[in-house]
Amino acid sequence: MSRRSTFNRVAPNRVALAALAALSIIAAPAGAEPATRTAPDDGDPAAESSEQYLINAGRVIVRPGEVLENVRILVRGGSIAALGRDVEAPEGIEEISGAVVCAGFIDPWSALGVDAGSLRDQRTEPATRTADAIDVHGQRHLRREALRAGVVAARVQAGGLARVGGVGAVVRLNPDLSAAEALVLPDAVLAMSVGLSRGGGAMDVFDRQGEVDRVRGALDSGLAYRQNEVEYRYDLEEWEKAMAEKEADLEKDFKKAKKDRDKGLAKAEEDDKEFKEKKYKEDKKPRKPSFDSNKAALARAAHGELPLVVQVHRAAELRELLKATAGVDRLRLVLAGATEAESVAETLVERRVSVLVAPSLARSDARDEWAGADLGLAGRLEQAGVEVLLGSGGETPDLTRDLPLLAASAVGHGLEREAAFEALTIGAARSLDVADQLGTVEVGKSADILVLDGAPLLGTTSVQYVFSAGRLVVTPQN
Amino acid sequence: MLILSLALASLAPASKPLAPVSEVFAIRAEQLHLADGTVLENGLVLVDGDTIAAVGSGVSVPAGAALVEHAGHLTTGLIALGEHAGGSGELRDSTRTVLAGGRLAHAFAPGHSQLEALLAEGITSLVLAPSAGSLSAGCTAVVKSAGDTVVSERAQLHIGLSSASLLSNRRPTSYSGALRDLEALLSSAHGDFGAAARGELPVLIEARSRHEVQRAVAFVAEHKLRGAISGAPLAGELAADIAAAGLSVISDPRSPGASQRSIDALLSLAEAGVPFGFKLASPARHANTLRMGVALCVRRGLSPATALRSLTVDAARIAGVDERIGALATGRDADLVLWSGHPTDLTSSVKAVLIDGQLVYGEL
Amino acid sequence: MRSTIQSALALTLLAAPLLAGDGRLAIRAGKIITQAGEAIIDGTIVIENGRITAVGAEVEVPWDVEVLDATHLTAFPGFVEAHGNRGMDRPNENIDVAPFLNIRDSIDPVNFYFEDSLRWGVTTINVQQGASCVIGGQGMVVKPFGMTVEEMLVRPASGIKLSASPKSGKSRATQAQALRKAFTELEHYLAGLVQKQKDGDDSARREALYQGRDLDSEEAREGRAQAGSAAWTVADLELIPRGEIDEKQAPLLDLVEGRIPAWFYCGAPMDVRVALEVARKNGFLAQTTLVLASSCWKAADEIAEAGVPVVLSAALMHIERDPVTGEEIETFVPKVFKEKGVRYALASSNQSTQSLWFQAASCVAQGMSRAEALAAVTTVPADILGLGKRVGSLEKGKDGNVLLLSGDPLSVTSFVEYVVLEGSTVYDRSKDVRMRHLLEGETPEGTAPAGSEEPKVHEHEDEVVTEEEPVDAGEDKE
Amino acid sequence: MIPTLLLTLATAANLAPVTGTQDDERTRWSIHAEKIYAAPGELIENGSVRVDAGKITRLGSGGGGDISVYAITAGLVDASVRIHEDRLSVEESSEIQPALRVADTLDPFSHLWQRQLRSGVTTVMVSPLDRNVVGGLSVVLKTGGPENIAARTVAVDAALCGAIGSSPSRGNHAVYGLPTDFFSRRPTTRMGVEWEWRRAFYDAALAQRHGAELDEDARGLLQVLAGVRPLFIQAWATQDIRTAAFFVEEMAREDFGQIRLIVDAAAEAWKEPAFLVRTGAGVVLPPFPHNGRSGPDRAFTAWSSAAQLHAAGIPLALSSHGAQSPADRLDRQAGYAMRGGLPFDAALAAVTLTPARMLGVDESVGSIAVGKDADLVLWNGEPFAATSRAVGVLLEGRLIVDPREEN
Repeated sequence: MSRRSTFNRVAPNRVALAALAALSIIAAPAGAEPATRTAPDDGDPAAESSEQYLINAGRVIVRPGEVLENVRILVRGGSIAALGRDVEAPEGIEEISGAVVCAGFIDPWSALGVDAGSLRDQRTEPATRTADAIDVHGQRHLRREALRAGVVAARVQAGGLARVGGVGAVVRLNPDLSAAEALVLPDAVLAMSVGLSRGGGAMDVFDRQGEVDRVRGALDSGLAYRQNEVEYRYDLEEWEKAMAEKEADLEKDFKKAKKDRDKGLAKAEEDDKEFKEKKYKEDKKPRKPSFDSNKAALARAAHGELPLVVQVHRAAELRELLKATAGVDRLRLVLAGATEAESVAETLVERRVSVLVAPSLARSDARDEWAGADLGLAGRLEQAGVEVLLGSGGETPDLTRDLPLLAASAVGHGLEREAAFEALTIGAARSLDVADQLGTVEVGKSADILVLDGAPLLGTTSVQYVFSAGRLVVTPQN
Repeated sequence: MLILSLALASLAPASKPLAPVSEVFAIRAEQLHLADGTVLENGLVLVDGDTIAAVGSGVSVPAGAALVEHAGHLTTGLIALGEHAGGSGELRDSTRTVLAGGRLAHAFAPGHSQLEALLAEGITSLVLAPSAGSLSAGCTAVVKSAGDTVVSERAQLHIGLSSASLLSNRRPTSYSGALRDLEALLSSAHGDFGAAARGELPVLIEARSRHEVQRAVAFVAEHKLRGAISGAPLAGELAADIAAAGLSVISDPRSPGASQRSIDALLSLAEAGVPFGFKLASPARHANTLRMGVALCVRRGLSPATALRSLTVDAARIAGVDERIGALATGRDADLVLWSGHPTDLTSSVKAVLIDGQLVYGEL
Repeated sequence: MRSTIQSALALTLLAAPLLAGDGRLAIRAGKIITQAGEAIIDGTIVIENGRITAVGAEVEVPWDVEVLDATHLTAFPGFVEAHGNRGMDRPNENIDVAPFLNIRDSIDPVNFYFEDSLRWGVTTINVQQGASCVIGGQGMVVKPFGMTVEEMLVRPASGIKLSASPKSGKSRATQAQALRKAFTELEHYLAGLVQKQKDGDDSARREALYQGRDLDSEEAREGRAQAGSAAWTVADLELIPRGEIDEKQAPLLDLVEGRIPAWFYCGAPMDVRVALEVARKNGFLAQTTLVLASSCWKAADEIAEAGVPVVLSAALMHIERDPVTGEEIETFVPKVFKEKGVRYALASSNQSTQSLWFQAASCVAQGMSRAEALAAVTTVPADILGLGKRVGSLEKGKDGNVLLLSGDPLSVTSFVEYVVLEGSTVYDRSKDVRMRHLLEGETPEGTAPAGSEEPKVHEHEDEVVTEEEPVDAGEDKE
Repeated sequence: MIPTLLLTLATAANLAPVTGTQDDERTRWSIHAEKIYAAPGELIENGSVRVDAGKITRLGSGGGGDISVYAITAGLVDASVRIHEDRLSVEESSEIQPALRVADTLDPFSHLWQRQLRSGVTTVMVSPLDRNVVGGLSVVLKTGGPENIAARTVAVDAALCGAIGSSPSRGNHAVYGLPTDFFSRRPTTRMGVEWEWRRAFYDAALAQRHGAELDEDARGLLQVLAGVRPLFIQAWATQDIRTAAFFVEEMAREDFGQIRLIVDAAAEAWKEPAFLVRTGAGVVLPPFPHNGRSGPDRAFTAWSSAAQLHAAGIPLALSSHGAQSPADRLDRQAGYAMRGGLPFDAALAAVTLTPARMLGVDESVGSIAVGKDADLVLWNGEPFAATSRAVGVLLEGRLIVDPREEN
């Protein structure tokens, strides 16, 4: 599944787009004629399922800013098979109707469904895979509650507080799926953290600075590793070409060499001296660089194949980190936490670095670096033009269920409702490279969608139905 | 957005509290929430000094009084039934297990820095309750989040029947010992305990797990006390017994990630008609758990009207000060909060807060 | 240390006079439960040089064979412990990957565990390393009698111990990473060897051409390193003679080629997925037996699908608190595996009165048939160990291991009166000092005072088999 | 295809066995068994028991049954159970607490009650932990029914409980200079514990003899001297059992009164049964340890101690004494006692009738007889055998564990 297209997002003109989108939701204009699009037959649905449904939706929010009016959606084989006004319903299909249909929410910073030990492990390496620590048997009731609240998928991370957390995975929260079916993307991001007080109280400023240098050092070792591989392959080709030519010449002169040698042998025998062979020299074969899974993972991040999510909070480290990673041009950086990110907002906008905010209720037991983080942080960053993502913080598994409420209170403290909805759907999907399956309501995509009785994230709206990989997992009754 | 009919904007910026708006003024809001849960379209509140003069849609604005138009919701101030802000740690005397005659009001520090965060969340009054760790730490007090008004110095008598109230090296060390000592205090019939025994002073009984709630309800029934159970997350599963004993419940805040069972317990309290309110776990930095807790319950099916009542009318009644605060009604203190949307909807924000008729947060 | 001397003294005291017979013995028993067909009333078992030569009602006894009159007792084949890691003082090695270690260097013949196993009728024990490892050493099958490990030996190489449950200091993510890394490093090591070999041959050929020598045909390399179809093969591995492979990696290569069995410990249901995947990907799934903690019944479907046998934990009843309501859910683990058609063997608890007889009796109490329960402690473990032709039942040609019990083997009131191992009577209850002390309380004069020297039951930190007390659901503490 | 699918669904629905739901409230049952061990020594072959409104209404041979199992016994009775809120159930502010009730400290919602009930134990006595010299008044209650301690109580203040040995003095320290907390007090040794016992009872008896004003604690002790309720003393080692016996004899000698003594957790009672016979005391044995040693004083329990005490004619009860693992359930203890030589009828008595008599509740529980509480245990084999278990449990006529749901 090659999905490593490094896209470049045109920096959206914040105010204009938000206004247009807001209008289209509230004012509900006649809306463009929704063209009926059906999925190509050979599309391989994410998870094969025999169930099929027809949804009659008053309004479909395809993506933030694009709304279609009274449309029918055919869900079959785990994905959205057809979407349009005149989708005909196969005989005997179960029909559902609802006021608003939108993409399921995604928690890009979750701890739900991961073995607790791996979550707290501080000795993880770049090559450690969170996909190995998915616990399909545990926390089933928490995952059902999360589905009922509208959160259908999450990015989970082993070593959440470790300096290097390893490769995080995106999983579906449907507890009835097997581990293989639940994994949307086993290697979604590479996670690191800088300047956290990991259980031992706050670090002093020099250690924190040391951690920024360590991030840059890691990325450099990844680049060097990939560079060595390329150079080795180049040198090997050169060497093999040279050896082939050399061998051809040796083959050619073999008869002559054999004659000379026989002469030499006879002469040595004559003078009763020991015959000395001719000294053969050839240039050494280039050494194959030894395989190192950690450096390979770092190389993928340094080359932008894996987004790099770094949890960092203080202004000093933010500045230093942005300066340190300036040189790595294909790096796709995402900053998590970023409590004091307002101070570096311009650099973030200019380098299109998105910020993953965990709206926190400022717990009294919060660690030193979280002090000062309040519900208004997301709103202030968004006003400054930074692309904001919303996560539940990845420390306890039960927070993922309440991500929509946390997003709502972020909206109550200054974040545009439109931006919050984007952050929970296509924004998260794009930053985790799963935009080809999740994040919008489009034909061909996996059917992870919600049916609501009002606009998303409003206090009066409740979730009626939830589809996960085409399976109906939540109905108003259960 | 806000039509300013008078030059109110020239008033001092919101951050400086206690700026008087003007002696008599009126606020008209698109949605005005009354005590009984009904919503008045385009209702008007007339404020005279520090009390509410009149509430209604047909109220006439006297000449010369300022009129503020507000396109949004208007409610009375929210009430937190347990709060340590302003007391800064002196709220429990650890030398004695029973502090007869203790008054939490004396620990109140008006203008304490931590109170500001309460205003941002629309909380205008709070109950100073002791932290756990003693059998009885005296009487709680009801104070305002701004200014130095003490609504009541002797609101409820604190009694500790939870595992946190019993220390292992101080008498009593067990539930049976605690019940014996409390019975002795009640039968002594003087001071606060006498007033509680005669039913004059409501009690606040700390209980955490369900068997502690059961024990507290039996104790209250046996001695015919009145008051509230404080802190038990699953008290709702004993809603019938609590209702039978005429008690109400002061519930822990429900922060994000709270178990669904503890949220459903609140819903069963509402079904059984037991009045309940919320307290804040710790100082101001937790002020936003009040609305989050209520939003969690609304998502599980609690009606927004009941939810709002638990933050206003019911809370005032539990604290025994419902004739002073907790409702938009003539004669009550002029504690008003202007919202952009329905207060239990997290997406709505606080536009302005008035306490005793003074603008203390935001601008009109 | 004193306790082991004391029990060793008791052991030799009681066994010495009886070793006279040279493995030739005839036993007349009131009832013989053969575990291979119907029970025989008033039958005879003839054992010559350690093997059963005849079992039956009317059997002709050779004139010169000593006869043991047990007409008042019941004969039963010895119990078989498919997997245990007791009988040594330190069952775990702290190196992560140590397949080159062997259990014979740490088995302590006079350990209390062997004396106690004999007393409760366990005659064949597979001793493996503890589970706190990534890839542990190689185990061996022993009988619980003998002064030296050689005397106790039944089969030397009974397989390598692996663990999917995290070793101390690791989490499930880093444990799975270490497991995979061991096998990828093996593959890279072998590929490196082959490449070095090939490069050497190429440059030797070029040198010969240069020097005009005819390269004499290489003598055929003996000892193909790679045999059979493994899940992955390294091309041209046959160029490397087996001897040249580093002795640290050789056992892993045996494992990958399916030459030695694998014992994979799973401490939680999620470990089963990692264990089966590592075994499948590295070609030794067919030789794998899973050693399960009691909560692993939740992964019974995955295990049934993989078709591997399992050894259950001694805690047969898994007690769990429902995370929402808090009430207890009891699951009888053997019944789940029986219904799923998985071959399972039972394990004895380190409470000595709950040896294998007690585990089988508990299965019958839970409604399983006597045949099924008895098979799970005799014939099934024998098959799992590959000793189906030697132990597990009383049949012609098998080892002469016979228990003589005072009543039904599953009854709480019956005692093991004699134990015959390969034709020699090694245990007689009337001479067992410890049993009389436990039963009547007084101790015959001349022996250690009662109870002053109780041998400490070994608690291994990974497989302490007390009841796994479920974590309190904490429904009241929010 | 659709209609046939619906048809099969419909037929399957009404064939499904009557699941437990509407049976929870049902209180009229008739149960048939091949063997009904109605009471120790009283076996009815191929008979049936009928229960109605919580009481046993008919017992006899023949008769059909809604349920039929292999054997039925009365609900098991455990005289020494530890389902506590740990230290919050013990008032440690003073060593002598005769007036406090352990019933005020229990948690009816604990999952441990269900675990006892599932293993066949229907009636238990919860006594205070052994952290005080005189711990207070114990309570006898059923292990099921409404989640309320008062509603489940069979006998209030069933016995006064205390302990002799090293455990009450553990935690106290001698008084050097200023006492730091109330743990700087007597007793700090076994002798001190014994002295506290004698001082408390002497003060109470002499105060009554001289007509002085008696407080609540003194009245509690005097009721024990008057034999109103038995005295449960927890004593593991021989020396402590001997001390308890001497103490009871001394009280009689000073004619303060005749104490009805029951030694709880009497692990080493088998060593000197003579003292117990002399004082007519009863014995509650702790669970059989697997390697002989158990309890705070490393007391040694021989496997044949039950048989030896039975032979000496001492009233004997077995108990799980708070052991948590299923392998140490009360019915398993009866099996281990039979392994030590105790006959079946004596084992049945030791887990039903004798403990019921010791707790003074034998007129309603402890055996199957018309008029008694409908507490029954249904077995899938010989009771207490290693190969059988309690497949069904009735508590006051309600079917708590349903044998029909087993397979």
